[in-house]
Amino acid sequence: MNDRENAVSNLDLETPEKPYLDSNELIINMGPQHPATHGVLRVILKLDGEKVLGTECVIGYLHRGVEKIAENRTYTMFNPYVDRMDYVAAVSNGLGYCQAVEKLLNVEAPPRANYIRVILTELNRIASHQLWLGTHALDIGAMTPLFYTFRDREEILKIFEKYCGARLTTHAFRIGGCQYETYAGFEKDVKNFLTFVAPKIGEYEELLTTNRIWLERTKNVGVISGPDAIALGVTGPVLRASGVKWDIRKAQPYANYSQFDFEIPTGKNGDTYDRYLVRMEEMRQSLRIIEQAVNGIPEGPIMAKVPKVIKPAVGEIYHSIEAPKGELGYFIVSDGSTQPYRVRVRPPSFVNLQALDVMVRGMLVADVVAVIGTLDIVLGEVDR
Amino acid sequence: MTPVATPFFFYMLSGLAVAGGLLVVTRRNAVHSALSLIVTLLAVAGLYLMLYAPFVAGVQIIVYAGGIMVLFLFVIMLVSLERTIKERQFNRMWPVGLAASCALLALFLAVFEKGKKLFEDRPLPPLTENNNTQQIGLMLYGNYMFAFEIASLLLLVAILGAVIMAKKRI
Amino acid sequence: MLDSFMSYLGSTVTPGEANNQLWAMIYVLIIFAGVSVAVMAMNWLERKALAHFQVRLGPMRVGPHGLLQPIADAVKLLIKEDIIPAESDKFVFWIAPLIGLLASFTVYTVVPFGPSQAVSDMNIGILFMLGVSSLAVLGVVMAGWASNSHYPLIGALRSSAQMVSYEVAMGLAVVSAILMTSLHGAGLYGVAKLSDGTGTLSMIGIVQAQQEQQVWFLFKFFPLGLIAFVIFAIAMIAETNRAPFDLPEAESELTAGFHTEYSGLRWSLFMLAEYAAMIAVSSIAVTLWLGGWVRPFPHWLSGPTWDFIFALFPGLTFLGLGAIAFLGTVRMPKHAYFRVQTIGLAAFGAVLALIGVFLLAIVIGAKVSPHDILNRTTEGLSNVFWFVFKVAVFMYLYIWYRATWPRYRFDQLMRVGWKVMLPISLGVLIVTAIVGVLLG
Amino acid sequence: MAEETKSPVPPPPPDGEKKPVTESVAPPAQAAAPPAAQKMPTPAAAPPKPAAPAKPAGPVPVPWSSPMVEKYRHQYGSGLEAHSYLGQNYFTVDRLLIPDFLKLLRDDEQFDYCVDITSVHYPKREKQFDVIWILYSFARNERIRVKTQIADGEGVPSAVSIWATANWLEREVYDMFGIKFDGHPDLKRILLPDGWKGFPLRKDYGILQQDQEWVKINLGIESGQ
Repeated sequence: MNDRENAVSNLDLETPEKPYLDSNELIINMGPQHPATHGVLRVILKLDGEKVLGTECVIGYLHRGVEKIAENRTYTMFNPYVDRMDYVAAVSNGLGYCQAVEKLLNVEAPPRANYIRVILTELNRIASHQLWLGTHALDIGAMTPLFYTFRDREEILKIFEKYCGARLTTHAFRIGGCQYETYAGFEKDVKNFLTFVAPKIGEYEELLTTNRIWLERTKNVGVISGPDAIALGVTGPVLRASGVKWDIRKAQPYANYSQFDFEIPTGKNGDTYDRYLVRMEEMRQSLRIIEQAVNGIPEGPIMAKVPKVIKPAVGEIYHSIEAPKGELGYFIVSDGSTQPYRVRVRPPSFVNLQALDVMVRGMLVADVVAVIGTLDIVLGEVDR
Repeated sequence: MTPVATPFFFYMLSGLAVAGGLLVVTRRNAVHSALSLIVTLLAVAGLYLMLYAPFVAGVQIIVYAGGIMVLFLFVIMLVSLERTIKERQFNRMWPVGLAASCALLALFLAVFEKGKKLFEDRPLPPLTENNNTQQIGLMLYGNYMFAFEIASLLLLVAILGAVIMAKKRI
Repeated sequence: MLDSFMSYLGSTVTPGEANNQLWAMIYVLIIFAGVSVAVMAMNWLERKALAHFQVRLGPMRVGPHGLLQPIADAVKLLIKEDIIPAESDKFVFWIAPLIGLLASFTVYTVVPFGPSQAVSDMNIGILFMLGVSSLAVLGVVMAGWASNSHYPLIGALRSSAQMVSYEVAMGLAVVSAILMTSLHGAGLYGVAKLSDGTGTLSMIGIVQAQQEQQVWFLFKFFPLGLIAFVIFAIAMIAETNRAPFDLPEAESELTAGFHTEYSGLRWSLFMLAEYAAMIAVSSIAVTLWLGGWVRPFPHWLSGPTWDFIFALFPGLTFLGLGAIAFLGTVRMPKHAYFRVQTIGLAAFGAVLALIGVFLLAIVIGAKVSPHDILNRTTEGLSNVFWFVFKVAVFMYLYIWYRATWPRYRFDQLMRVGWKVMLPISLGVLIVTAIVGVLLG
Repeated sequence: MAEETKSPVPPPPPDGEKKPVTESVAPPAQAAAPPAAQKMPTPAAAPPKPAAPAKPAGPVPVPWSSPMVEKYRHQYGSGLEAHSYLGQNYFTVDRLLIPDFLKLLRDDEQFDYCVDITSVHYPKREKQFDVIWILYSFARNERIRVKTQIADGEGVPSAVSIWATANWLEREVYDMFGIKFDGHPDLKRILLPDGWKGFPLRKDYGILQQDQEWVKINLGIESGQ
């Protein structure tokens, strides 16, 4: 336990590891303006040459006080705000929030709404992973996949736009179900997308999976073992790549995920390459889920009976979903009024980012970039 | 190819070499010293060229100016500049150094005086132009084979020593 | 003046050897201008080709298909504010880009575009090229240090270590090619009796040796020449800090590496130096392994007819480029907004076609009525064309690599340099020598 | 590391860690704690509206019983309550039990994943803060919450030595609520700048005050709103 605690404790600038030859230690500020920190993350690196002796993350540059805002809005009014946290997976955020409030109200979204939710959320997962892949590859120096992934992500955004009018911060769901019925041709669009994107994923893999340089840059880089990952609270693909077969969609199914047949991909080594493979496979599994959902989508209402003014009973609830980045949880305390008494967001990026220090110690500067990329953080969610 | 303005180039290059050398010892900033040393080395390479020794000139540029000086700079850049600027530039040993260099100068002058008649009437016959490199090769691997191999062995020992010093354990 | 101008015409050696300063000067100017234009063209080509690799269009606004983009860039860089960081070492900061530029342009004095199409033919030509291009690293190191900032410093440290290490493997690969110059004898495995001191370090001599032996050194002692060439081709990418070895300027780690603090004109000097160095090392590769200016199959497809057909290539290439431009003109949208661009592209195509027609006229003229000047011009054109063509292939490969590969990590780069390339190149050198002795 | 050892019943297997004496907030809190914990069946209902709302009463917490609960109730007695609300189970424990109980949950009950640590502020209550640990067990596929109540200024033992992930989560709670976690390796603000005044997620924190102060100093006007 002790060494683990040591690993996450902060930079000890006083007692440097004494090298044999006296060489200077360099303190470098990576960020907040840096091409590879995916936003306004600032990482203070303590270097011995290029070797990382320790890191400290300075976050909060994008803090907007989402949790405080929630306390001053009604349940309905707060819904669009959650889109702005993990803005590349806005649909997932919305799903988590809506379901948490539904749970608090003790209502259940109708089946058709659940199908629509699953389709859109899984599309969003693919979009998020595509964006991750492009930027991650760019960080490692392969600039071409970025353009391929953005080209294909565009098709998903087009479906979102047709469905609800927004491409990025969609605000697609409402408490109790969905606001919008699917547009005419929705199913055809989704099916077209499925046939369109499946070979494209192969295309990305062709560029990277067996590329020698890619292998060298990602294998055994940023290794985190399963127990360490659990202790650090890491979730999502990062946890699964460390060999822990855990996905909330399977472990504690929400919406109607229990009806679909899909696999949870896992890795063995917990290195950057395994995380890459896990995410690539997750995209394929998402396609499977979407295919089943779009073929089995039932007719029926899309809104449950929810009062016009949402006033949950006094109580508190925790609900979490498997967002593209990991476990996204909402802890909501109601005092019986129209405004939540307290909303706590359990952001996957924030918790995963904490593992950065453990993962990069003893590695090189170039690996820090690779590991930040592989953690797939979104600063909007880290800072909220 | 007949040489053009030989004295002018000779004095220019020598002057550059000497000026560079002086700058090396007088600059406070180690990087500036190193840059001056590069000027000196390049000037010496020019002198070699004037002596019809293009191979030596080329090697001088590759090895000294291109390789060794980069390593020098490499090391110097890692040294904290603020500290070196505060340090005293010359320590108390400078009279000894002065005496030594005066003695060296005297030695050079003595040799020059003694051997004047050796060089007097016999300007070096210009090497036949295109096989300077080949001649050096034949010399190194023929007449001076043993010395050459000894030198390479010495360098090998130096490499091993450096590796052992730099590595905590092998 | 006029005498010395005229006297060189008809000479079959380089102006340096003919001791003709006026023509040497003219050649220097031509090469300087040519390389600068080539760098600009390369800039445009890289952006366009890279864009097409990445399913996008690249520059399309400035001029038809962005043809004027390099000029617009140059103007922008020239009029940008010149920033020198306050805490930097002003003098070193100022002189660093100049050193890099000087080093990468000086090497062109010995690049042999043809048997007489070079400024000078030094007897240590290849050594001179390697030596001077190794000075370029000084510019990088000085720039990184003088900026007095962490990222440039790390970039400079990386690049100095990288360039010095890869120079070793590069040098050994070059030596094995030089060794082949002394093994007279035709064909892949042909070695005549070994004799003392018949090899050469002269760039022109190396190409002539390949001509004599009737084989590119790429294929000599197959696969030894090929291995040495591959070693060199990898090392030269590392030497010029290009992807996948572009660690000194790895933008995702070090923002821009050693030139992070540079802007405007000074920055553009670094870019100019980088591209010039790329062309220079490609020229070395072409000279040493790909037969320099020698046209393909000079012995298999020999005879005056084949000579004439291959001599048509330069003109036909320009005609082809012109045709592509005309095709682009036809496919331009028919809208008033694009009128200027359409006319511009058509004019550009016309210029290219005119050049092509002119070149063809010379060649055909030489064929119809042989005349000394015309013959020599034809030959010179052909030499320069094939040399530039081979270099251009390398330039395209540079772009292709950049679009395809991720970046190496620093320790991996060093490992590849010292543990893979160095032993292999050393082995190739020794085996080449043994084979030469055994066959000779 | 601040392991609390003054629990009513001595904690089971001490794993050889040293017993620090960082019990700084001790005597009064200890005296006040048990009664507070006892009248806690509906903790969340305590704050602004103690009485049930007029509309049809929603679901209410029901007692939660399971072998695990029985075991700990037996062990800790009145210091521990277990409830279930809408199918979600939670313990309400006395502050003094905190590090030991969490450690037990991890070691004996395999709650090896600390999902979240957060807090809720009830300014009108005597013990103003609820501190909540959300725990998950991979082996049991079970999610529980552990709640405790503390007064303003009172500290909570840090859980960093139990779950490494608690580090940033506790820093965030400190940042937002000003709750001190004793034994935390580096307790400082995480999201807000170091010089920030006040703790924004407390209910008595005026959202405008920071803004007004800033405009006063920098723009010389009363309010930017």
